[in-house]
Amino acid sequence: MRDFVWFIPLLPLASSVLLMIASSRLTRRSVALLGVGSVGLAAVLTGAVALEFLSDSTPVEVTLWTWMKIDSLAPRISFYIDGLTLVMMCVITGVGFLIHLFSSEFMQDDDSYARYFAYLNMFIAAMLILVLADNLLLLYLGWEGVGVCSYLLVGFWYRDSANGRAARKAFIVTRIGDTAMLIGLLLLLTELGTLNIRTLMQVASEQWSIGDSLPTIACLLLLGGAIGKSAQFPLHTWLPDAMAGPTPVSALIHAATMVTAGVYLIARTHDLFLLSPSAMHTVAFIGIATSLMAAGTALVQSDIKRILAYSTISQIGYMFLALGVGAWTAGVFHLMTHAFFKALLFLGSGAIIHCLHHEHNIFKMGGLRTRMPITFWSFLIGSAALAALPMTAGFFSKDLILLQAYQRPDFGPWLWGAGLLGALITAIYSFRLVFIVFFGDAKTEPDREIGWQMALPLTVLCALSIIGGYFSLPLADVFPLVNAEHPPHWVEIISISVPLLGVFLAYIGFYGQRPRIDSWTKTPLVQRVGQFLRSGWRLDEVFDRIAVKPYYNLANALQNEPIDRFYEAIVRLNQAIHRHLSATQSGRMRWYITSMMVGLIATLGVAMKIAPGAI
Amino acid sequence: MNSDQLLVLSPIISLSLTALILMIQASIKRDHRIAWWISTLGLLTTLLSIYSASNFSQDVGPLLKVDAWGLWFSALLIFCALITLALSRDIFHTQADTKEEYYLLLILSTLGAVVLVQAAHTASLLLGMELMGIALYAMIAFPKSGDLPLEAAVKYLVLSACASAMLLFGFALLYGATGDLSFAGMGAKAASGYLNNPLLVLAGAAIVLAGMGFKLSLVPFHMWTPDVYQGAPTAVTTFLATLSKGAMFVAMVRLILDGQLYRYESLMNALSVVAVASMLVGNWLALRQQQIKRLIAYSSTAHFGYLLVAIIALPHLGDTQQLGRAAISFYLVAYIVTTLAALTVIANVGGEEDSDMQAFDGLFWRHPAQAITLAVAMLSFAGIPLTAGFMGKFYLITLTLNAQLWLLLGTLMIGSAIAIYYYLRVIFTMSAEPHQLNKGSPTVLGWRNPVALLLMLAVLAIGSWPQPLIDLIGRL
Amino acid sequence: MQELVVPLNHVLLVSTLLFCIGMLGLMIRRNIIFILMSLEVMLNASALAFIAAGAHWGQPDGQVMFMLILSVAAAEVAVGLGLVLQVQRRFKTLDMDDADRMRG
Amino acid sequence: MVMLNLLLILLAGGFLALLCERIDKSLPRIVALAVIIAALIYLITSISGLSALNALQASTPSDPSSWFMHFKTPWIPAFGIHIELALDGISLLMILLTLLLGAVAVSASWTDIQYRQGVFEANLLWTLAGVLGVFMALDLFLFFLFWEIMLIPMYFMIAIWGHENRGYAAMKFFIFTQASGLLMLVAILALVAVNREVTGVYTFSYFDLLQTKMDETTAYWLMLGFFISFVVKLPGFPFHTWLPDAHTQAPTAGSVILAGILLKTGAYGLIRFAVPLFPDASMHFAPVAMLLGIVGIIYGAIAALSQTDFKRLVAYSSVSHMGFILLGVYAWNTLALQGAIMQMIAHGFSTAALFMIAGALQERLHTRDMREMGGLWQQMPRMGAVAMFFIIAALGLPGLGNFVAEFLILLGVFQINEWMAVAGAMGLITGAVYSLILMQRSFQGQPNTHSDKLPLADFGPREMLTMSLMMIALIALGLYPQPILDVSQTALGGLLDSTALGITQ
Repeated sequence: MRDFVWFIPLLPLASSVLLMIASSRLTRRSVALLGVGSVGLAAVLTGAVALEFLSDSTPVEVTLWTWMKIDSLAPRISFYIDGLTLVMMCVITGVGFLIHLFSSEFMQDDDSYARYFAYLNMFIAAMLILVLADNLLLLYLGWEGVGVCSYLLVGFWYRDSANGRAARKAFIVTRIGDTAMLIGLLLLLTELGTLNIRTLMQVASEQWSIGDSLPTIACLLLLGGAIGKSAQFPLHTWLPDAMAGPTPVSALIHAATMVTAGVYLIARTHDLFLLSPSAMHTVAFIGIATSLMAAGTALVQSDIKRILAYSTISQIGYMFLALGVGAWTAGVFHLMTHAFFKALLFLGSGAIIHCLHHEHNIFKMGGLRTRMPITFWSFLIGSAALAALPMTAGFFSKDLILLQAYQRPDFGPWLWGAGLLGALITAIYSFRLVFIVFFGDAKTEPDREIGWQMALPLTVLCALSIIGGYFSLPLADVFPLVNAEHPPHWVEIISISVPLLGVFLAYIGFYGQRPRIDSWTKTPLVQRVGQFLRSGWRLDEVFDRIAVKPYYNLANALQNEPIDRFYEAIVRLNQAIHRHLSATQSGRMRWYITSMMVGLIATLGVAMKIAPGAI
Repeated sequence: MNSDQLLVLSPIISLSLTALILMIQASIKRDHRIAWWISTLGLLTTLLSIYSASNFSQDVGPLLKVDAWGLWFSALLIFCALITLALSRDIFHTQADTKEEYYLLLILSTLGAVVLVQAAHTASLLLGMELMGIALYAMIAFPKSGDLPLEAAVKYLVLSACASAMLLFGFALLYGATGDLSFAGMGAKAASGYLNNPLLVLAGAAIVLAGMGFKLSLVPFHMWTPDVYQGAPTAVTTFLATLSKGAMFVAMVRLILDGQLYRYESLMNALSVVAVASMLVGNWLALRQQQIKRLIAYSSTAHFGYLLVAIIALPHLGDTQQLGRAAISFYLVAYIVTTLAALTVIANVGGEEDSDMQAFDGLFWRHPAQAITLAVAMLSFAGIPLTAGFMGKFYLITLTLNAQLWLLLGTLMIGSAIAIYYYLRVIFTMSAEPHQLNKGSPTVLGWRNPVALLLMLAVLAIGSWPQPLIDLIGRL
Repeated sequence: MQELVVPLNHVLLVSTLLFCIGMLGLMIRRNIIFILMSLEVMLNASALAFIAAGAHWGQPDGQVMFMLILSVAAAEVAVGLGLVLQVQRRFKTLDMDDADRMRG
Repeated sequence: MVMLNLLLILLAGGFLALLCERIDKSLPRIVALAVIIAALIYLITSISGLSALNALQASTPSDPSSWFMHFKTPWIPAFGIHIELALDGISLLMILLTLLLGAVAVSASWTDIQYRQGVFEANLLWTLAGVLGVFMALDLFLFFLFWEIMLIPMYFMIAIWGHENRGYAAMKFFIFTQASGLLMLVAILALVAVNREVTGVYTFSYFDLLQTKMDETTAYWLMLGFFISFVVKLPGFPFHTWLPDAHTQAPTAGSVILAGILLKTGAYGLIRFAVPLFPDASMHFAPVAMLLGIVGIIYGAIAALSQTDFKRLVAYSSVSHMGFILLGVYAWNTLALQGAIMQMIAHGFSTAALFMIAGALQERLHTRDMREMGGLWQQMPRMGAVAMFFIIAALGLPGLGNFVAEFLILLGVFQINEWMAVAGAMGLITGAVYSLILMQRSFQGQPNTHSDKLPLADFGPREMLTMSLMMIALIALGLYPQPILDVSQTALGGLLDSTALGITQ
């Protein structure tokens, strides 16, 4: 079975191609069947592979063909399955299938139904290739592939330029990271002579020792790719804008799968990162800093999807923190649980948006608890998991991260403390959302309740968001063991209680004492801070000023080809000479004779000036 | 005078006889068709006589030096005269007055040119040059209609006479310094340390070259060229541009080689200055010229500038001396054939007076054969491969490289680069979609179409299969 | 050889002067008749130089050249005067500065 | 003989197309297509029997007998000029590309050219013949001849069937390439002269001139002569300014040929002549050349961004992509050279397709100004999807040919100089910026009030067939480039060896 693992990415890919070619000839029903079915089948196959893997957990490698072979460079189109890959595949196909199903209803009224599923299927295929790749070049193929699909899907409603802008931003910002990663690949290939991940890790640990500068550079370059794709500081600014895409897309790409590719990359190359403590620290600090910053921003947003987007950035920050402190398993674990509950939240918000005539502003919602009960419950469960309330999936994973961070020597407690602060804010903003949207007075009437294609995924994800924490991941063979020394009890108690405190604060602020808080937020200082946070710490503005504007100015300066000025000058010079010389051709004979005379004298002068040395 | 000498003089004799017959014919029956046929037959006979003379080459007295080189160029010049004849026939057909004198003038002028290319002596040079020139004045002024021919003729007469005076004065100085009037004698005596007044030699030679520079329209003696080219009937322009200039250039080469003028470095420097100026100014002047005949005139200035480079390179060549002479010959042939082709089409399309570029608008669509001929000619002028001009340029660059004349090489390249623009402009004009304004297809008269095609084929043949010509020139 | 009373250089100087006068005439006169006369002066300047040189070298060649130049000059002037008639008839003037229809 | 026949087929085909216009106005394009396909079939049947090719036998640059094909017959003995044609791996690939894109160009001219289609197709075929000649001629005289001659029909294609500013563009194109060609002519003749001083015979044969010994300064100057000429054609910064004009003004088929094939002759010249003839000088010069390549990559990409003309933008993208080739060639190792060759092929397809799309837009909207486009996907979904594919290919999506090329180039360069590779990699970012803007302004974004109302025909079967061929080609190149790599490797190995000898001396 596992030898045919290439069939799994092929299914959605083939379906995607089919959808593109035959888009005009397929009915909506068959499009949905094809689009959803292919991913469903892929999910089933993945499940089969996973079951097989449980009984026999030796990693498998399937080589299809050699991509290109020049001298020693011989990357292959080859897949490799181990525990980590399998976890990722399950998440991708599983959550992917649910979201496809959800989409089939969500996108019902859209003209470009087939195009949507074509893109979405292609995304699944690319993402599967990314995680299945046994060498970094193939991984990069998937990596860029998902980037393109993300671009296509963010800009899916292409006739609105704002969507296009968001899509471009998403692609280009991640491309900056990707380029760093590609340079990293070049470095690794040049230094170590291979891109096969396992060989690479082996050679790296043989050839380099801990603390060398080369592994640090390589790690930082790979990290560049990771922070771009995973929307970490400072390349995170694309993600909130990427919410311009259809909501299921945000759920699939910008919450559950693609944005966690960076986490996967670092986890996949953890041996390399282990060679460079400073790179690890960087990962951890970027993670925690992003986490706090995004959480703070999420607190003041009013667009439901942007809140979730910032929360995604923040949660991935946690994963980075985990990776940075060497808690690989915890990081991947959180990746999975996050995929469940964040997909849930996004789909929930999608349901709301779907039913509220594309309303995004949470302050125009309210009281939806009774009108959309399924959505309410799923949103509640999702938020609980996001806030890491005890017994939810998010609790287990986040707790694991915080505890392992705490155990980190030197600044471990600091990281833990910061993580806790983040957790507190997370709890506040997630329940702020719940309270504002589902409680209070209704401001907009939903025109319908969701159908089964939307309800089913929500339900399943609800279940996963709760029980996901009890899964045990087959990662023992993949990652080195971390010392599982138990931290002091008070640490754990605080870790558990902080989110609860957050929920309480949210309750006071956004439900119980809403008016008082409202008046408080009207003060200028808070306004200004709020403004600052809302704008995402003004980072967009900064980038605009230091990069985008100058680049555009430069482009405008080059629009009319400044180099041509030089050639034009030559042309003008020649023309001027021509004009002046033409003026000498006056048609007057006397003038002609004068010219001859001058010529005669000049010739005589040159001829007689130099003594005849030749004789 | 032995029989061999008579044989080698047969071309000159044949031409003179033709002139005589023409005069007699005029007195019997004035009919220009007959005159035309007599001239044509006379020229063909001359060609034959050149062929028969080509096996003998020797000096005839001190005046003429009949060698293979001279004979070859005589043949070429007579070919030019034949083309001119072909073009003239149709031009003067249409005019009411009888025009037989024209053919007489043409034959006389050709005779002058043939003498000129074989001249080895000041006197023969003077006679050849003046015979050629004076007949030309009349030919230029021949059309009765329009003011331009007259203006051109007067200008050409005065300026040319002035140049002749310069030339003669220069020779007088040379004679004063050396005491010999034949080129070879002058060279030998000047070189053998016989002279005590080097400045006189230099001054004389410089003035002579300046006078010749006028005839070749080298800068700064070039100013008459566009006016005369434009004002003269196109057939006469053709004659002037090819036959007159070609003959004078051959004479100049003879003078410089036989008179050993190349030994004087400063003289060569002066020539270099003239060459550089000609290459640049000629091309610059042509750059945006709207009258196509003026354009050809300016381009001829540039081309003779290129040719001058070959002469200047001669003393620097060392063991590749032969290459130098071959280059000159080849380039001259290429230039003459190309010019003939271009002017034939211009005569065809532009008619006699109107040589404005507008007349060529969309010629490709109106008359493809003519347009392609002109395009090929332009490409040949520009030195694009597969045309005669390219092989000429090929020779020239090889030569300049061998002589290591970097300044001249650089100028040559700059000049060629500028030239591409205006040659291409002609082609572009022809490729435009024809305006409604434009009057159908040009009135292509009898002979000219095949003549144009023939010349185009010649240009292409020389460019794509140059080996026969190279062999021929190598044997000279 | 040095039978010449006046040194060659002096004669040459004179003929140069003549030549220059002719040339100057060409440059400053506008009437075509005067232009032709100036031309004649120039041609004669060179003829004089030939004669002097011939005398200097004791050769007849100089004088032969003189004869040739004379005939050439005559021919030139003959054609020239013919053209002058035409010019007068067509342009109604002999001022050559007016003959500038072609330029550029 | 095969090579000569190939040229003759195209030349004669041109005349045939010219003549059959009289019979029927729509006949020439069919004839042209048939001729190209015939040439393609002829070539393929002839090479399929070559044992050297089947065995992928490596060729030595200086030994013509080791090449796939070699043909030599005297032409101008006085100067040792021969009609010498030869075929090795690189030439073979380039010829195949030329013929394929030639067919694409005919397809592009199918309805685009209304005025005197016979003459147009003739010019097209003659251009192809000239380009084939460039790729096969191994006598430097003959090479130069083809190099110059191929420009003339191309010039006519721009000057006659071009757009509003065609005169200027055609002139600029011709003067740039001719003026730089003069430099090459001088360099060739000087090389021959130097060789003659040593050996005493005139020869223009590549195989003889390859071993010419000369002092460093001479070599340097001569190398520059070749270099400038090739870089103008490539075009590399700062000689690229003819390209945006020529591409923009040329008719669609002209742009396809120009971008797809003609630019490659410059790259081919660098690989075949500029470096191998003067290995030492080239190696000294390499940093400068690579720097020019990098500047070209970045400059082209930035300038592309601000263009409002669809074709102009694509033209600048070509400048950027050709920068990669320059960078790769002067890295002069297997990887970078393989990348450069790959880039020639991949860029050929991707850009040709983009120009065809531009042409299709112009045919329908009568403008190339992107300010008058927008949201066209809705009206023409097939065209939009195709455009998206090629734009994504152009920005270097892995799995498509362009990525393989750029990756190999960057990898090769990285082994020579890390910083150059890093700078070159910036082109991937800048490339993404302009590519996406192109898509945004034309097929996506706010619909233009004017164009939105027009009834626009989507791509028809002919266009889709052409496009799918190129898409399949790009995907094949991207996922399984090995056959191409193998074929070019047969030539590259020997080339690298021969120049390596030069360096150690």
